[in-house]
Amino acid sequence: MTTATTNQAEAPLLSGRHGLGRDLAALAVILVLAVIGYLLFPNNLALLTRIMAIALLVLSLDLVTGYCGVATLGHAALFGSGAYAAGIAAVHFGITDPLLMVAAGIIGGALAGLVCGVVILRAHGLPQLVLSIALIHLFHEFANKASSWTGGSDGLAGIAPDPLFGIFAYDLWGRTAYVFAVVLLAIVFMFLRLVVRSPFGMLCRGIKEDPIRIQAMGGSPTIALLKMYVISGAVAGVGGALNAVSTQVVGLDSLSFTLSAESLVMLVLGGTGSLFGAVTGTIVFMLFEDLVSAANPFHWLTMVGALLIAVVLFAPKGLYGTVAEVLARRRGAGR
Amino acid sequence: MSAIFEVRNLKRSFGGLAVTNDVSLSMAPGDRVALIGPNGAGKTTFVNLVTGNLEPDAGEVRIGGESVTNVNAIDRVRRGLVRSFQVTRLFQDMTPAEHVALAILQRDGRAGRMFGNFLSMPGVMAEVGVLIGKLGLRDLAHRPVREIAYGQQRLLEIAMALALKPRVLLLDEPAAGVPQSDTGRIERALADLPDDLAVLMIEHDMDLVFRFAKRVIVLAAGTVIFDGSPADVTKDPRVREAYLGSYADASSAA
Amino acid sequence: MQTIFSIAVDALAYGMVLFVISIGLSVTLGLMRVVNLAHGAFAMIGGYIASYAARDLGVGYGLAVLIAVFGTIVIAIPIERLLYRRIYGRPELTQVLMTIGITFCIIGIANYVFGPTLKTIPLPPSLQGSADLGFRSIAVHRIFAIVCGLCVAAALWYAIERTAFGVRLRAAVDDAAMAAALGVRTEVIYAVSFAVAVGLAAFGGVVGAELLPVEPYYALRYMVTFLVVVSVGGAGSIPGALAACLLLGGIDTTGRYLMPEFGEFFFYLAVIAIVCVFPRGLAGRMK
Amino acid sequence: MRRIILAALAALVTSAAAHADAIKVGVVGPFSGPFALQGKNFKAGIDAYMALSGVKVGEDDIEIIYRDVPQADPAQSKALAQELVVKEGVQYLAGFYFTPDAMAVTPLLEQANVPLVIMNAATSAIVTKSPLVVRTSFTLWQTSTPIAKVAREAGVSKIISVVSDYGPGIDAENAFKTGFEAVGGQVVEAIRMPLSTNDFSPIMQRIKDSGAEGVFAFLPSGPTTLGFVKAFNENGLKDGGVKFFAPGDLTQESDLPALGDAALGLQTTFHYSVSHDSPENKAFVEAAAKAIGNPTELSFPSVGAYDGMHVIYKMIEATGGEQNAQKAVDAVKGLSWTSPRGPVSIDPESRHITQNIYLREVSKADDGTYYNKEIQTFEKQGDPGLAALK
Repeated sequence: MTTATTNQAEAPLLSGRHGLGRDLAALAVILVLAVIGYLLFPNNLALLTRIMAIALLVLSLDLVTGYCGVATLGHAALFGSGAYAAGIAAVHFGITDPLLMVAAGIIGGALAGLVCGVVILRAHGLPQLVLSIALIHLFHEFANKASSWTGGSDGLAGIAPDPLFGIFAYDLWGRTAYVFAVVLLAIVFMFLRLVVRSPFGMLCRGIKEDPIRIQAMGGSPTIALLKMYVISGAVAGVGGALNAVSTQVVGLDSLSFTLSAESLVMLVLGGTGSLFGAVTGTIVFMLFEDLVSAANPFHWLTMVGALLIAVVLFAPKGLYGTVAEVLARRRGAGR
Repeated sequence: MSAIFEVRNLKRSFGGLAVTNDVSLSMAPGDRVALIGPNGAGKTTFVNLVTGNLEPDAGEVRIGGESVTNVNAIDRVRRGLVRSFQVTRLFQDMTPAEHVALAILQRDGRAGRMFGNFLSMPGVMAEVGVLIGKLGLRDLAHRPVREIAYGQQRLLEIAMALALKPRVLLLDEPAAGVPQSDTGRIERALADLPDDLAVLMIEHDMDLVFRFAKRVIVLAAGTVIFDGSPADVTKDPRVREAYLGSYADASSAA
Repeated sequence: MQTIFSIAVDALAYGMVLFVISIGLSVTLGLMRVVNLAHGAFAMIGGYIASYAARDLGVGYGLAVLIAVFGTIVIAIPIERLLYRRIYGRPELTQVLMTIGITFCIIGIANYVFGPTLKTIPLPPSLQGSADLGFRSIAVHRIFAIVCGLCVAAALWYAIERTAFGVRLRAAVDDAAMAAALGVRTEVIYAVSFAVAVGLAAFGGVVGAELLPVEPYYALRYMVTFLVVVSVGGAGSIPGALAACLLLGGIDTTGRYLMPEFGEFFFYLAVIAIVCVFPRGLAGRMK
Repeated sequence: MRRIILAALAALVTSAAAHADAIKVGVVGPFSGPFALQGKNFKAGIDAYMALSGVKVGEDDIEIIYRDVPQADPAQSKALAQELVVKEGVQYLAGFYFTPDAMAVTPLLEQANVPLVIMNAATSAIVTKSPLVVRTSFTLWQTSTPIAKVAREAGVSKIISVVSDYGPGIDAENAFKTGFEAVGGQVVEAIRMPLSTNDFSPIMQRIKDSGAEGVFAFLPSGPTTLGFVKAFNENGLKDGGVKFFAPGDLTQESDLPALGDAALGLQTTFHYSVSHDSPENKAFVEAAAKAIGNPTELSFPSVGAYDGMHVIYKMIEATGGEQNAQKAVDAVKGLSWTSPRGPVSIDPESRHITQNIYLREVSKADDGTYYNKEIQTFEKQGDPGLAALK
């Protein structure tokens, strides 16, 4: 036994699993979902587009919360900064090309991510949560104060994005916006799959579990987390910019505590620490909200509350997390 | 031969109690030193002072002739001072291959890379294969850590430490908590450590100490009371007193 | 000079009201380690019950307060048994999800039962009107709130630090297994502490209703304020919470006096500064 | 997979079929959340109008579809408006409590060929964003300008302005300042306080220290007004003879029971009081009270919604039920009628409502309830805010 092992020792270690096939499968899942969405709700593309913008925010939150263990109730700061960056670029600087607006959103979000990261990473646990709450309120107040740039509480209106590639205009039916959103989401999703599986992603998962151990390996948790915060900001910025492009208005709500808390709820609902969990949580929460609020606009909040309680009781790892676990266990039992 | 690792007059007290009191030691490449002492002798504090997790009140730590007293814990690791933990600190959902690969990339300053999966980095995986193979963990390379036995987790700790290519290795009770049947593998792994590496092992198990160490340092009440060959340690009256006599006697003797 | 005194009085009054309302959260958060975002919801239930008792049943203020506290506890008992018991010791995020869900449900039900309008709790004549302090006047009910705050602080501090129950509670929190081995019935301890926390919430909701009026969205509107105040003080520490309330109340009041338009900035910048300097709260019990 | 396609097809067919009969009106407003009361008032106003004027215009049935935006959220508002137009096939959009929500929808109107009838959102600029917008509510400029005259006539020459720090608050401040300075008064200080302010004692201290003879205040209707008015009384300002002036948001009828005696004697200017004495209003209040269930919850958004429905009915009459937004809007330009609030008309140029503004005083009725008693009328007020925009 021992001799066999030593003999093998020099042979290269084969990798246990391959990523590419799974990546393509994931891409296919997203695109199929997008097509199904288009077919099922052809007249409701604005809602679907909005879901995808929020999904980007929730994905971005998953990066810091699910993969790095940072507790935050202020993540909309990154999303809103992206939205305002894109909106201000369009309204005040005449940058109305949708792709350039997204670029502006990425820069705005990343900068906000840097600022938030520097502050939030100074504490852990509950105090960290409080720092994030303080930050989102500061961002919100700042945007309210800078009303000559942001339109204040009236919202930043008058964003008129050019047709995409000069051909596809953003119309009433929202088809262009929908396709634009699907493509952005798919690109970001694939990018994030690469990131979370990369050495850096692994490092972050290590930090989440035991930052001291990472230090003992000569790694700096703070720098890695800060880097993740900037990436997270860029992703949220894409979502914000998408929102600005598709709705052509940016409101203070995009920098609100409410949106931050909702995005956290969606993430935990779907399951932290997995990209599909983040997307699942967003889709389920927002479709559910749309459904019950259309069915009973006056008392839907109770039903949303009941959904959250039910998830904690019956799907403790989130919807996607729990399903994935059950499937894995079944596969394990079958083996 | 010049010292690769030196500690000079290290002091640290907590609220008036000197937990590390004027400790000095020096090691050359290839040294195999065991640090022993009764409970409460200040071994853990000493390790934390050396690794930079705790700041000393006075004294100096040097690696390769350079003072690292004002260098933080992370940079001390990068300068070749690596430790293992008394209780394993591993990432439960990751595989041994991932652990070791992460350590290798960390050493090369590539752990921040955002693209590529190291399972598809041939250079890294070859090294992982060698390290893991040496420690007999090949079959487990792709199983999550929480599924593998504690003894093997201890081996993985050693593999990770080696992956960082240290110049000085601090082993904090490398066999603690391992069932008797598995200690043999750990001992063999310790025996196979690179020849030019300076190893300081903190250990309780005297059998292991005698088989491994060429030199023994005894710490009691924060002070070095013996520094010499394993053969002499049991004969030293002060060591006998520290272990067999009461704690109070030992400290008054020091 | 007179202005400074005047602001100091306002700051004290505001800080003490904050303290009375949020101290119950300090018990759940610091001692039971549950991020109970539904704290405001229980305070709101207390307010509604007191309002109903005083306005519709016509009972006196003191009795209304008692009915509110015990009524809220009675409502909270099944919630604790069915829901909270499932999240003790679970990850923070799970607790956040559960307690937000509970908050949503309570808001929805309150909206349905009591309607969306403001509800007031009529004060007895002795608490109405203003008292003259010489250099200014202050509402009598604010003085009442200050006194209530001090009494609650003293009573809680005594209960936690000096009684057998307090010892058991702290043991149960620090090491549940060890406490159980020593014969402490942690389940009972938790249920009792939860009842105390909820009772305090209801009491605070009633006493603070003059400042934070009762309406269905009370539970969400002030959730953040409660959480921030308690965390800054150091969850689980009574003196810490008291210090935080007075400090933040002072900063808030001064900020709003000097530069009302930047009031929010002052408050939250102060919060960030305090958390960075005292990462475990002003007097934290957290490890 | 086949089932999914079938389901998709079914969805397509049903959504297409849904177009046929009735003329649909999509109403967006806060039907849940902290502002649910105002949304409820929208519904009450609409229900009252349909109860009094019938559910049919000519041959066409009218169907109302409600969509909920609990808090100002332009993105959601736009998505819902888009859904209403594209999926539900509404011919009219109405409602909108918050300005940003209305602003977000204006770019859609032309392409959708749908008029927008605003039942509340009160920032002057909205009507300039699209020629298809008609407003039947009020603007802060409209309600805050007359109170400046009232204050001056009450003998106040130095006043301090205290408003919530957001769009409508700033509008109110500017409107009052312009009006007050025009009649020779002086605004000695203008304070903007964050919306989330709970404790108003420091603000009261500021008012005291400013040495002003009166205070002009604006806060959004809801819980904070209670704290503000109480703080005003308890800090000795009322007894100290400081006069209080505000637009009617502060004393909306649904807040009066909670304000109680604290509000007695407060003077506010507004476009509508539930107590307005006219046969039209009596009929309206009766119908709206029935619709809302609890009469004490009735407040000003209901009348905006009621008149909004009137405008929409007139539009439908003029177009004969055919979808033509421009024609519909043109048809109501200059339209005048007697609303529950008094005589009103739609200004042909701005498409904003011209109406009487009333000075009211909070009084106690014989049965112990509180109401806004109208004591002075400023007739046919337009929107001075539009002039200020230019």
